[in-house]
Amino acid sequence: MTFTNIGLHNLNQSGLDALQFSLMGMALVFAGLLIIAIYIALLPLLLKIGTGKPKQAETSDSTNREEEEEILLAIATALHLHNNFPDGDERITWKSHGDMESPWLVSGRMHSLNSRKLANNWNR
Amino acid sequence: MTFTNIGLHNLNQSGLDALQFSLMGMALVFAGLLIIAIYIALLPLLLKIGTGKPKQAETSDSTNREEEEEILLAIATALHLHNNFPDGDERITWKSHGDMESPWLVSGRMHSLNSRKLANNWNR
Amino acid sequence: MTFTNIGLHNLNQSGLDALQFSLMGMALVFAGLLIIAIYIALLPLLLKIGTGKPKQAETSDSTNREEEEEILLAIATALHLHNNFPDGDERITWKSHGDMESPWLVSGRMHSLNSRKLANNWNR
Amino acid sequence: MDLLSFYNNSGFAHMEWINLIMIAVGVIFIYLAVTKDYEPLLLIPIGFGIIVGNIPPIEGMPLSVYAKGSVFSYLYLGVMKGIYPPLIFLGIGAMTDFSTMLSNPKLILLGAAAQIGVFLTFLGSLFLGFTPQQAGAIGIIGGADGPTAIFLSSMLAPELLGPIAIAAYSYMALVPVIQPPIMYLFTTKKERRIHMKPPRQVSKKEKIIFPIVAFLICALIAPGSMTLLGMLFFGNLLKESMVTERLANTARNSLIDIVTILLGFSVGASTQAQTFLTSQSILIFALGAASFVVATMGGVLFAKLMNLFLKDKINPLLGAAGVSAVPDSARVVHAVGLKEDPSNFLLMHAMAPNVAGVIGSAIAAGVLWSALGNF
Amino acid sequence: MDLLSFYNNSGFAHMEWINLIMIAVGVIFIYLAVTKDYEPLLLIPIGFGIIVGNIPPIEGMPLSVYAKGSVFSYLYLGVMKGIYPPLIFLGIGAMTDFSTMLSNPKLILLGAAAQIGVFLTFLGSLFLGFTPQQAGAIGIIGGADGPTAIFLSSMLAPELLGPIAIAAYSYMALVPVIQPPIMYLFTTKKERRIHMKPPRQVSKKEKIIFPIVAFLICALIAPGSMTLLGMLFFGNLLKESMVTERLANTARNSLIDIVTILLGFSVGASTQAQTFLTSQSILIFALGAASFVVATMGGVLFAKLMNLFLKDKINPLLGAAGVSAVPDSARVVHAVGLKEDPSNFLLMHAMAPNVAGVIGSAIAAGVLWSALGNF
Amino acid sequence: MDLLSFYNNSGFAHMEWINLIMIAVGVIFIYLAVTKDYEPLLLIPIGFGIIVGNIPPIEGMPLSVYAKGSVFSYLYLGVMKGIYPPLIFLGIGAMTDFSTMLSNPKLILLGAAAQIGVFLTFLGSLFLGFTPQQAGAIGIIGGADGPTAIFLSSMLAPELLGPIAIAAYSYMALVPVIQPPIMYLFTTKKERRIHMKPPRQVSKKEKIIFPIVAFLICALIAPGSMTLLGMLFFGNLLKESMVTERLANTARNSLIDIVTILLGFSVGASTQAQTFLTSQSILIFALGAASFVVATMGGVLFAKLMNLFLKDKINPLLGAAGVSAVPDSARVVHAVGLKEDPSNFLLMHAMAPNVAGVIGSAIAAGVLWSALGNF
Ligand code: NA
Ligand code: NA
Ligand code: NA
Repeated sequence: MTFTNIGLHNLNQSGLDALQFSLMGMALVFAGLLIIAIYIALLPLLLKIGTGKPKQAETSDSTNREEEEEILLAIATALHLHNNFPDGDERITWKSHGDMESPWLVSGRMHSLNSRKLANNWNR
Repeated sequence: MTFTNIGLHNLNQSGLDALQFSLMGMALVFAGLLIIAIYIALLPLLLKIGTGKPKQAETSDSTNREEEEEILLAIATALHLHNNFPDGDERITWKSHGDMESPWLVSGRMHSLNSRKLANNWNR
Repeated sequence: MTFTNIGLHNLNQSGLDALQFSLMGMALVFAGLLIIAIYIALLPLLLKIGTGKPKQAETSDSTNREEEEEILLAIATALHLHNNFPDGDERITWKSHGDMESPWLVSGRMHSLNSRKLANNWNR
Repeated sequence: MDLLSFYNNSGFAHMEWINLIMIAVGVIFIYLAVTKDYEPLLLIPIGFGIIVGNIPPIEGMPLSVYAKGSVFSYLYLGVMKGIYPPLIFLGIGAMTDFSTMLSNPKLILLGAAAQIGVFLTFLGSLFLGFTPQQAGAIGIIGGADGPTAIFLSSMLAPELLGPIAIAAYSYMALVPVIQPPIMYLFTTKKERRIHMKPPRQVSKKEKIIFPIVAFLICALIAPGSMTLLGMLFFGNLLKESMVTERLANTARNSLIDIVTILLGFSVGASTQAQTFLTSQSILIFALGAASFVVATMGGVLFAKLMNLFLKDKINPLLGAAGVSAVPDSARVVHAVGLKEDPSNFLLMHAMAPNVAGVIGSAIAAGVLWSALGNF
Repeated sequence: MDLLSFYNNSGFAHMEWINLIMIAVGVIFIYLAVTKDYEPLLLIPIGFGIIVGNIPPIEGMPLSVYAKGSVFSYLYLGVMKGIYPPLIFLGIGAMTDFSTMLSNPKLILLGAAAQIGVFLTFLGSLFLGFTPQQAGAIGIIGGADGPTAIFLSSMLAPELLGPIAIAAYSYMALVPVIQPPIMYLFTTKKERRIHMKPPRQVSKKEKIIFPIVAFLICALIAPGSMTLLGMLFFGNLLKESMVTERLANTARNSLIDIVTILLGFSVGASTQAQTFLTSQSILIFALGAASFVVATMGGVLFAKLMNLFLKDKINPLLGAAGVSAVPDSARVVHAVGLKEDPSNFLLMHAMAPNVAGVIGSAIAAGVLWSALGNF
Repeated sequence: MDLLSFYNNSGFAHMEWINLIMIAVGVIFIYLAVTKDYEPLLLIPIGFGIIVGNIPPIEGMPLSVYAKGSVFSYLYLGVMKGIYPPLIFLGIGAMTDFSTMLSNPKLILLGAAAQIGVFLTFLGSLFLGFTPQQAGAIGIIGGADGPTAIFLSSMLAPELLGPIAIAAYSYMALVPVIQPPIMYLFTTKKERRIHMKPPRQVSKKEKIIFPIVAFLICALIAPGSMTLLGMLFFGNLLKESMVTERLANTARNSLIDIVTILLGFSVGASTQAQTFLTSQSILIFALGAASFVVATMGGVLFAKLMNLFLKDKINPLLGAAGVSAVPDSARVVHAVGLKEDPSNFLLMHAMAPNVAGVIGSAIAAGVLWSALGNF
């Protein structure tokens, strides 16, 4: 670069109208962030509409009972594991919850396995 | 793929008898896991034979005394380090036990250095 | 390698006088570590000279007051954040101090922002 | 440089409806992971990768995993060259406790039996007109082991890697849905209620020697399994030796996490609808489903076969855990067992065929690779 | 092999005074980081890298980042190929909380307005005779985002990567020095005292959906931003999904730390005085400074413009946070606000334009890349 | 595809007795690490790597480190290109505390004296007919520093990398066996009982400035040491600067662990008996042992030489720590000192020559590389 090439003519070289391009560029940046802003502003409304319908409390009772039963089973499992498997002997490992160092975590998994049947746990 | 090529003749192409190959493959899978299973079943017996002989209690006494002496030295070192080296000034670092943040770890190392002479610490 | 090529003549092959080179090599190793040793021996003296001059207690008073003011502001910020932003809602993240999980860390940053004006905090 | 050329350079201009379908698939993966907790460590990276991979790239710009010189193509190299799966196996090895397997070696055979799914699917794929290499790669979906499937596909049929990987992970995530019906179908209520004896204590010495000997056995029988099983047992030795705890810890945390992120994302990003949504892919999904079903059947029925000869009967539900899909199929076995008898705890016992199934499908992959590879 | 040849092979023989200047710059970087706490995670690796890069290497020996086959050249590959910046964005995504932005979307526009600095600097660089590619890369310094600047330079003008990276990081470190005067100049005391309403609570669901939708919007409008924003939003999804906590944790700790070390060091080591100290570099530093000033102005003035139409006025200081330089410019806004009114807490509010500025400059980079890249 | 062809494809067909010998060596490495706690972080990865590397691979299949396109060959790249050793030095730097060295600079010279082992072994190797490049690489075994040895071998004599690396690590693990006899031989009981003065407190400022200045000194004298020492002192600056604690932490944990796993395993896997068990390797092991002995002697005797001139006598045992093998030789010094006088605590003092020995052998490696490299 030799500084011999300073000038406004540089803004219009090799088929590029730099000024128009820059305006277009700013417009795109604004467009992207503006659409995001609008989306964010509208989302809570959309979610309210979306969750308005399925708010049927009907299944909750049977679900709760089923869930409770499973919790009891999970606790039983946990106690069983705790009593029959000496410490450090078994770690089921990997995926979802890292090492399972305590039987309570296993029970947590058992429980979540059951809760897969529950439809509206999206909000947890 | 045009689905025009469906048929049993595909199981015997370019010199590969797919059926025989699959049987052989299953056989190899079974062979590998069966040998592992047999090995596992036999290992406890082998180990019992192996450890049957060296169960001579004769060296234990001298070893214990030597070890005890070393423990005392290690404690002395630890106290010395603790008193003469202000906190955070020296970490010997890396290898085997990670950072040695407390002099007690150093003493642990000293001890294990000594215990290298002990022949039958495989079971610890 | 056929062991047919053992001999002192190997020490002087392809333009390399191995003996002279080795002496030179040892000299360089000593030179490097000797200069480091000398530097280390001299550094405390240099630092004493360097810090001798700027020990002017004049600015400390105004600085202290400014600093104290900032500490109060920082505490105020911290309390504000703590009260108005429910737990886990905002973590400013990354750079300098890792996750900012407690508002007290934010206040620490605010404070250090101010202390950038202090000239002689090299010794902290 | 006018509005039109900007539009032509935008994603809107080139978006096709098949890309939208794939984006929807990616969103569904994420939805399942978040709401149903199905294998989130795999489905979220893959799901977001699918979304990214289906944004139409600008012609000639180095953006997609297939574009020479793009960042994503460098991340994808670890998939194409088969580097990520062995590193994941290293971490899995450093996590896995082989104790139950060591305490009840009979159960290991269930992990062998389930590999029938691999070879039957291989035959089925051949029948449908796939090349032997492609058929081998499709068969391994029945191994129910993501890294093994990706590794073998990258070696035998890289052109099918996307569909095979997605099928393998999808079905692994759906194990709690696929397996129970088959388990009920092939077992009686009485069989499902069989209790297993508590396992014996396993000594440190056995645990340390195991990875070395097991590696030698497997690698000598099927040298092609050396890469995956070498890393698996290496990781396990790091864990069990007790003197390299810091290395085992890094292998099962930072290292496996980094590789999981990169693998999942780049596999997902390789599913551009234009190359992904083909009749082949649909066939692969169908074959994959069949393969999971056959593998589950194989394990359950083999357990019943063994019971004909054994005094201490095996609960045949444990056979279903032989497909691997660690540890989900073991959990399914446990859950089904609990349903039948709330005092029947099969989880720990199911881990034995479960990890044996991992070894079994790695051997199967080695056999397929050595016979079908183009060297 | 005599003393002379040893001297000729030593660094003393080839050391030039321009190397000494660069070493002094490296020492100053480290000094600023240690004593003033200016961006130490960047300045210390870069500073030490500058020192290493200005030891005169032995002719032909593979030592410097530019020498074929040297270790440093392999580390530098991640810079040249643009691999490190997206990985850093992954970690940043896994750290960033978009809550404030989600609770007050109006503030997002401030992050767009600040990108005026990018395009004006682009025009200025063209005017001064840089090629369009070089001008684009220089312009992005105004985005105040190190990884974005390095990524775009590596794609458009690798020959200027050193000066652009050093300029970007230097000015980011100097944000607490550069921005306040401009903020005072363009705001009245009354404006600086405007209090912001506390943000509303944002639901988990909104946080999980956000990265997916935001990615789709940005990538469709400017596919060139796909690489950086794909990783940013992927990292954020790992964080917000709640089911991949261990992956998010590794992404924002080990992974980003490793990449930060390698990126900073190798960028620093690429600043050999012989290629770095040119009139071009000086121009780039001047343009970079101008670009930060313009960006700050842009943000502040746009906030004042918005206030003409809004009932709930925005504190125009927040505009300055739109340049990004996360999170330093947000802190500067907070500090200036506190100076004026000790009960005015702007930090959390400033995070909204701050993270929006990151997205904004990634879009700008995508637009520049797609229009100016040599494909 | 019959039984015979399966047998021919198995490892049994190609296993030779020399492979069995190597596998036994690998098992012994693991046994020593587990039962005797000798350098387990090195011996376990190398030991398992040796086992894996001596499974006979299938002809033409990409399995071994030497097979083009195999996964292990990609992992081995970091060894061949010399990338792993500097990264390990980065982590070591972030672990090392130079305080004792800073508080008693006289002891640094012991770390220089021990490098006599490097140059005498170099001469010995030349005498025995090795090429100058090979002789340089063998000599550095005497530096008692694994990463330095691997780095220099990969640059000067990659064909000998396996034996040199194994020799270096074996003798480092055997330091508690090799050094004590020599230490007893060359010191009197009275000398071994010399107590050292407690070191002075070192200021933060000294610790921060040290890595920068020490790097400049070493790199200017021997630019060839720039790669290793640049990383070592960079890591140390990350640690001592106090403002980059998270980077230092990652460097000395995840990063060094990952690299240690990959380096150890792939070095081990490169020891295929067919190329490893040669008369050259046996010579290298003999030369390596000699080199450790000479280095220990050098350090001890130089300490006695210094005592002729010093008022405050140095305990000559400290000279043995100059060989580096950090931190084992320092521990050996401590243990021998304690044996003689239970109130003589030499550990911290021995760290000074110990870390100086690391710097010393890196300088020696730089000198050898710059003079003998084929550029
Ligand atoms: Na399996
Ligand atoms: Na920005
Ligand atoms: Na050394």
